[in-house]
Amino acid sequence: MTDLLRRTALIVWFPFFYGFRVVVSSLRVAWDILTPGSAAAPAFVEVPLNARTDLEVTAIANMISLTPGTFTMATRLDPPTLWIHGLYTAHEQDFLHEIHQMEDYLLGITRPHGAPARTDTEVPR
Amino acid sequence: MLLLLLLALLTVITVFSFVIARFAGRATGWPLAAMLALLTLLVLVRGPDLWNGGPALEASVPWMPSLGVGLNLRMDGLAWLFCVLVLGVGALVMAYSARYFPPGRRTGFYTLMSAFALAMTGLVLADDLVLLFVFWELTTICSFYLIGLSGPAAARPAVRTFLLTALGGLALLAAVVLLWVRTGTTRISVILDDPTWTQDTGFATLVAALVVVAVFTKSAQFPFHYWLPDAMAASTPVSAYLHAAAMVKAGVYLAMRFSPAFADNAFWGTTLIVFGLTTALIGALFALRRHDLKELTAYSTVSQLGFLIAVIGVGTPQALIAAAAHTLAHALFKVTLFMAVGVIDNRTGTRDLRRLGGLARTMPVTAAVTALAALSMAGVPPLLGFVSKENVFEALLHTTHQPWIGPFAAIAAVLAAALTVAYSFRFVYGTFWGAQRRDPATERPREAGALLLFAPVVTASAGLILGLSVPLLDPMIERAAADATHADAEAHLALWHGLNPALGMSALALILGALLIRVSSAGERLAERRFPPVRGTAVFERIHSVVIALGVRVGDPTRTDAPTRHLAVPFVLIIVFASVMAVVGPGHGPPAGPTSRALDWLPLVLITAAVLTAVVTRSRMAALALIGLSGFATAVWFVFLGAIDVALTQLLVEILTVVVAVLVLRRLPTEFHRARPSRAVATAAIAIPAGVAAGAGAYFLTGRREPSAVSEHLLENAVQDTGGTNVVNTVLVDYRALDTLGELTVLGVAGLIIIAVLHSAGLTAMGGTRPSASHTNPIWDADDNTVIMRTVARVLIPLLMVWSVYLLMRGHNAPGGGFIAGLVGGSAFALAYLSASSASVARIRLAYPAIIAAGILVALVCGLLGFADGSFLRPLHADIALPWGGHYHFTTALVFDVGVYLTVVGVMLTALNQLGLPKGPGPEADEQDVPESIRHESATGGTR
Amino acid sequence: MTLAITIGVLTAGAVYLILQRGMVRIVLGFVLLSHAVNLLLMSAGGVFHRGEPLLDRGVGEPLADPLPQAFVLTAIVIAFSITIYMLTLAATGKGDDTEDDS
Amino acid sequence: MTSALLPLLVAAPLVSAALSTLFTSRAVTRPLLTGTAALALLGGLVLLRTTADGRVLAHQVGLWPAGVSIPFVADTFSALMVTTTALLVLVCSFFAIATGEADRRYFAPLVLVLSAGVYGALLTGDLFNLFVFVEVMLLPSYGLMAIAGTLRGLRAGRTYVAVNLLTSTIFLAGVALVYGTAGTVHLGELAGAASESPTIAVAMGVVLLAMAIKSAVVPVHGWLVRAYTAPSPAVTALFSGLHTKVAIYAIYRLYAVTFEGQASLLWVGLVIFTATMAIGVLGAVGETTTRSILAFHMVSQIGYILLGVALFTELGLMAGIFYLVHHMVVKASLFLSTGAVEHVHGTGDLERLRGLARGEPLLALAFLGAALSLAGLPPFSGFVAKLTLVAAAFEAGHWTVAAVAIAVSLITLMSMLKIWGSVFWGRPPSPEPGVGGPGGGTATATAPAAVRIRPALVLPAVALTGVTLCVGLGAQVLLDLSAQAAAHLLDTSAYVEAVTNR
Amino acid sequence: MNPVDLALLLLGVSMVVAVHRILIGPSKADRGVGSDMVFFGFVGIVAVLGLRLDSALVVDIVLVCTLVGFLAALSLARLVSGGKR
Amino acid sequence: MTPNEVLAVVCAITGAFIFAVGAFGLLRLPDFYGRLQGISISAGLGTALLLLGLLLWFPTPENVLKIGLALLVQLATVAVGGNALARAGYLVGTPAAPNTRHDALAAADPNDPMHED
Ligand code: NA
Ligand code: NA
Repeated sequence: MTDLLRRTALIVWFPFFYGFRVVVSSLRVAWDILTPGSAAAPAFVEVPLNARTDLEVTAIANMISLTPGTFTMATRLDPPTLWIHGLYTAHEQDFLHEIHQMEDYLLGITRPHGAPARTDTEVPR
Repeated sequence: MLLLLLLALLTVITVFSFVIARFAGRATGWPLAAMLALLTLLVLVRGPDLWNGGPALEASVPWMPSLGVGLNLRMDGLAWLFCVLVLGVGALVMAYSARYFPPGRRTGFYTLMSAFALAMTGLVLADDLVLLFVFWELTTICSFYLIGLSGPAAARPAVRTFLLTALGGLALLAAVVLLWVRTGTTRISVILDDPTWTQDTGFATLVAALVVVAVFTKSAQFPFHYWLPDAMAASTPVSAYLHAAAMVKAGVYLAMRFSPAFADNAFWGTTLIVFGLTTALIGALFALRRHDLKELTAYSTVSQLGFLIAVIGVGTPQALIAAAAHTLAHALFKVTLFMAVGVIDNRTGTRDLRRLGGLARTMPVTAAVTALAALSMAGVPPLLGFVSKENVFEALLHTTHQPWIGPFAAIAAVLAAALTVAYSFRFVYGTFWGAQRRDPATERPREAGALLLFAPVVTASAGLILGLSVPLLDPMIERAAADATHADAEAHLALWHGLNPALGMSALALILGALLIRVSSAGERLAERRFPPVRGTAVFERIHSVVIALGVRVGDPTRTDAPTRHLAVPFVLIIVFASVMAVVGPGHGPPAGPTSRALDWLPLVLITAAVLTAVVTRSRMAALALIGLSGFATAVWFVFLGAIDVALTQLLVEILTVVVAVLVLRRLPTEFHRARPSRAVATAAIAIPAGVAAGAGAYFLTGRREPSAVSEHLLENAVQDTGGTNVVNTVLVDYRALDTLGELTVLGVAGLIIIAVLHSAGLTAMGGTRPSASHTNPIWDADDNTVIMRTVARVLIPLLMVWSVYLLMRGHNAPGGGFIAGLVGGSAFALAYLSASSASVARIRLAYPAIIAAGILVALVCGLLGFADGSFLRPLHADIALPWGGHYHFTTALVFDVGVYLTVVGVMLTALNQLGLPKGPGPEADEQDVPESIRHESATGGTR
Repeated sequence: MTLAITIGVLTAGAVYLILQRGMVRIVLGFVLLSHAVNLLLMSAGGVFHRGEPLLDRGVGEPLADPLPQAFVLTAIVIAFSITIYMLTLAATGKGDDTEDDS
Repeated sequence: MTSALLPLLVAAPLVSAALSTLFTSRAVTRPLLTGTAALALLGGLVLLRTTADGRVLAHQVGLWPAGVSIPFVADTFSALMVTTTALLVLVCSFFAIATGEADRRYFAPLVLVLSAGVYGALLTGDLFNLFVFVEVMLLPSYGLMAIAGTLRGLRAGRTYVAVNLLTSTIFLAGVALVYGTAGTVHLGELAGAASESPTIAVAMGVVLLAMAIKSAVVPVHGWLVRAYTAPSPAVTALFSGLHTKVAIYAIYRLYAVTFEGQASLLWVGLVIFTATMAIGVLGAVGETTTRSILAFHMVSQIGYILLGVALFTELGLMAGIFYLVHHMVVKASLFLSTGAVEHVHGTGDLERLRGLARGEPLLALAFLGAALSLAGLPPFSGFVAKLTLVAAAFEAGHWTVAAVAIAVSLITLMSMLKIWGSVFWGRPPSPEPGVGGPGGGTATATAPAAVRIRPALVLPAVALTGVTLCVGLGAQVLLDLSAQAAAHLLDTSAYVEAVTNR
Repeated sequence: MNPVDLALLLLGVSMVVAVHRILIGPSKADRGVGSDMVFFGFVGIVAVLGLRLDSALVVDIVLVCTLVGFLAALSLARLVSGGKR
Repeated sequence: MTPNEVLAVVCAITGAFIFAVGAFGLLRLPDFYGRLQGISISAGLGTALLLLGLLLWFPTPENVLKIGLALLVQLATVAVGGNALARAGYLVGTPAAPNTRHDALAAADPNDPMHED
């Protein structure tokens, strides 16, 4: 019952969360575009996933792509891993955290018992 | 009746000879000779009636009655004379041939000789200009074949002869048509009495000129004389018949036939006399200088024909009498000589005077026969040739056309006659009495058999007998000349006319000839000299090759497979057309309403941007994308113009074009070919005016009238006519379903030909950009990396399918319909193809050609059902009661649309599957990269 | 007027591309040319009546002539058929070059 | 026959085409191909019989009101064309079966669709529908063009597609302008429109220009020569008989109906078509393969055929139509006889062929008959065609044109003899020494003669040459039909009335 | 001037900018980006035209556009990769 | 104009502006991978607003369905199509901007010298 409530809440909350994320990212990129100079520190970053099914991987990959500032470049299913091109990766831990946060939200919706605990937050360079 | 019978029998004989010659071999000549002799007899017995002033025989069978052209035959005295010659000589030549050839099949020879006899008889009997022309050309064709029968070496002479005589034939055709158009009839007998001849001298002269060309080419007159010796490549019987007695006489006949028309025409008379005598002279001169007996005889023929033409040119009844008599005489002695040459050749294996001599001892009969004929030719009494030649002299002396012609004619005639004497002597003496210079190989020839000698003996003796009894010929010659002049003629042929200028000329010719013989050794040496510097055949070949060179030049500009050159010309034509219209074209009314809105500039700007950039970019991909943009902008235009269905279709087509283009572009280099700046300028110089022309056409020729009647009918009646509210769709599936059926077929065929061409030619190997990331890079792996696409496609594909069915169903009433729906459905397959992780997975294992065919078949069957209501593609309607109440309006137009749908889907599948293959040709030929036909292409390449 | 200019621009670009070397540019040129002709067909129905010829939508602005629209639909599909075939031809043989190297 | 059945001439081949796509076994496709063509021939003959007395059959397809519906019309002219087309399709199909080409993938359906397109184009009375049927005819042709699979075929195929697509596009633009100016594309309603309204005349001018390019008149003739030297002989024969002829038919029909034969414009045609006769034949003389010679001849002969409409007299139109039918038959015969040689000996190069007449007398006869017919010699149909045409030109006072027509026929003969002299006559490749003797000749077997051409390959050409001979000997039949056809062009009221009434 | 025209103007300018990117590249991939942008701009224009022309029919066009736009995007990507899946 | 319609127009103009910003990014952003982000802005947020504007103008249930679907597909196109394009660009060696910090893809692939920093 709590799971159901939690998922319902997440489903309702998620668009706002994601929309906010998109708007903020858009503004950041737009600022870069519209003003001289750039704060960008681009990189291709490897992101291990907790997602397991094709649907989960696809959803997270697409959400990343739709967020201005990040783009999914490559996918591996075993183990599930994404390679992402990020514009603002100067603080890589924060960068990863934002993505994992989004993943957790998603898995919270797709899985009956919520997102699994993240064991390995360190990402190999 | 006799006339038709003659032609019918000759046709039968021709067919008969074709059949019989396969079994009888050379002996076919005997029955043919007999049959021709019988026909000669049939004609001969009609003679006395004609001589006694009986009417000409006539017969007529319609052929092209609407043109007034028929098998109109007429035998007057002139035709009778020639008819007897043609058939009689034909019979003798056939008899000769039966022994002349070595044993073996002669099917072609006998058939063609019979056909020739038919053609020649038809020619002289024709009383219809067109018919005359037909037979005239038939003799040419027969001659061509008969010469060619003599093997490869004769091929070129045959062609030369054919072309030259065909030239004359065309002149005759022009004359025929001119006369026909002018007089409104093709009846020769009527035309010759037409007042035009005297009333319109210009016209008469034009026709005369054309007839002259015909006559001169056929009768080997200068400057066309050279074909006759050239044609001696033919076998001897052919030479004897065609090139001595019959075909060359066709020209003489024609000239005689047209004499009444040109009696008062100065051009006609002068030309005939001048050129005839020139021919007589140079023919005789050349004859004197030949070593080959056959060539000598041929030139002698040329020369004698010159006499004939000249005397016809005089045009008086007396002249025509001479012509008729000399025609007969010449036929007899010339046939004899040719046959004698054949016999000599047959016995000794050579015709070269330098290798012959003293044959009189071993071949007395041949010698006697030849001597008789040669004496007749030389004009020695008491032979027929003497009488006829004297008449020719007499007539020439009385030329009336120009004052200077008489003396000229007299001198030329005497000189030519003297030369004739000389070469006649040279022929006979050199062969039969001169020093024996035979090769051992040809030593001791034996006299030919009686059967071979039969024909020449007959003709030679005829020359003697008729010479001795020449007055007997009077009525016959009289009638012939009368019919040739349409005036009374009185003939008094005799060996002795008393002392008159003609006799003097004869004597002078004989004396001069004798003198020439005395210096014959000089003649021999003369023969070695290269004279004249130009040979007729060389001139012909030169003209021939000039024409061919001109042809090569003319063909050069088009001799390229590069489309550009073939495409530029139409564009230039359009520009020219538009420019002319801009200058001389009509004015235009005012526009029927506002022609632009502010928003219109949006698609216009987009299109301009797209076009400008597409033109300048060298990147194929950029060009493709930009063309796509122009398509989208065009779709915006369609939206602006209230054409939603069109816009939808345009969009779908644009996208699918891109999809297919991508399949192709990845096989090609990344960039377009580099072009020189000059080319860009030249192209722009065509492109910009073309654009201006198109824009101007669009502006001035459209939008200036009120809505059309058909448009108003459609908008008013569509619902009640068809039950549909989307008028565009009702036009497609109801009113103009035939267009749609055609369009559907076009699309389906496109699918089929894509398969067909790839099956036979294969695809270009993959080119374009190759991936540079290596296989170990995680981005390489196709299975893992396509998971996103595949997952999304799994959702999208069903959506597309549902949407496409929805569009199909609603099409009659709202934007949609079979095509749009089919394209959406096709997109679903395209998506499946694109999102698959490998080409082999992507392959759609549906029988797509069958889907195409089924689609077309559905539409067709739907159309055929319409016959139930009276017409193909007539939609049938039914209101189906629904179980929950109400009615569903069903129309077969919907079924038609299903056919459309299937076809579209089938074609999309085809394109994806065929072009989407990783490499190589069609599925059946997967194992080989390049099909065999390509590899061996150079072997069958053909043109440059 | 605007439509006529559009047609002119499309035609000029089309002709330019068609006269270039290489099958693909020829095909692209023809795509442009077919746009031009399709617009010409629409123009032939008159550019002053622009309402969609759908009869269940009440009377708004005067309806456009449906006949040219049907013509254009047919023409688009025919052009599409030929286009994909020509593209196939461009990918057969030895590539899409249409001229010998000079 | 009832006019409602007219669309069957289109529907039946299409049904057969669909069936032969579904069932690709040769046991199905061959009978479908020949059977349909034979049926169409029968239909054409019936149509000829029905229309010979001047009747015009017309049917509004779908039974919509005239002007809204697409009309199918048949008068003598269309019936004549339908019949000849069907005959050619039948004969060429037999030839293709003999060469094995008919068993190529989709050959049968493509030919069937091609014929359906031609029938449709000949019968329709609607300009836009004409465009559609021309495309129905062209699409399969594009495929047949490239189906041989040689590189040369592909290259020529590209040119062929490009030029035809361009022409079709111009044609469509013309149709658009006609609708833009006249508000209709219905031939009956367009009757006389171009002669009355100068703007409609300009629009129709674009249509005619497109048709002129399609019929390959000078200076837009080059594509045809290139295209017709690339595909297989059967296909070339088929194309030669059908393609340009549809365009020619359209020119005749459209000029007659919409311009009502307006005399002031005819000089343009006279100039162009006379040039076409001359340039075409000169090009032919300069070529060195059988096919390229024949292809250039087509250009020349197209000039002849179109002279009829440029004269626009009773006699001229009749002669032109007679010439058209004659030419379709003869040209196909020539392409088939030389095609048989090409198929068996692998080349049409004059340099590489020699002396075939001895081994192939029947084929040689078939070729020579057709060649003489082409050059306008009696007793073949070409003679009557040339005679009447030249007479028409003289009658109309165009002496230069007539003179050129006559002169061109000599050069025609010259180039036909060029083929004859080097392919059928001439010394065999391995010449034997000195053949002497009276009436001698070579009797020994030569290398090319050693390869015999099967009767099945020879008979199609023989049949068509037989037709040209029969048409020449019994010319009155075709003359009457041509005259009837010409009469309806000279006075289009019967046609217009039929096509306008339901 | 209709305020919606401002939106159309912005979108039009965006497309011209994208065309510029297509033209200058420099890589195929850049041209691909430009092409995608052009297409999305077109979808946007159609949507805005719905407001401007007050025609609900454009909704159908928009839907079809987006559905097949997916295809276009994938196709162009395939072209960039030279056919590699 | 109804409030709905005013809102629709506002949405349209805002969307178009955002779209233009993203498009401008195509000019300003330094490399191919950066420019892809411009697409995200334009075609994601920008187009979403434009479609919302359209929906507000014609707010019928049918249109909610259609435009909702269209938006969904549009976003999928941006994401999936973008991903495909990004990958394709990388596969053929499209260079990254010089300030790119590192390339985890190349690092995962010891043999690939192409995408080293
Ligand atoms: Na992004
Ligand atoms: Na040869």
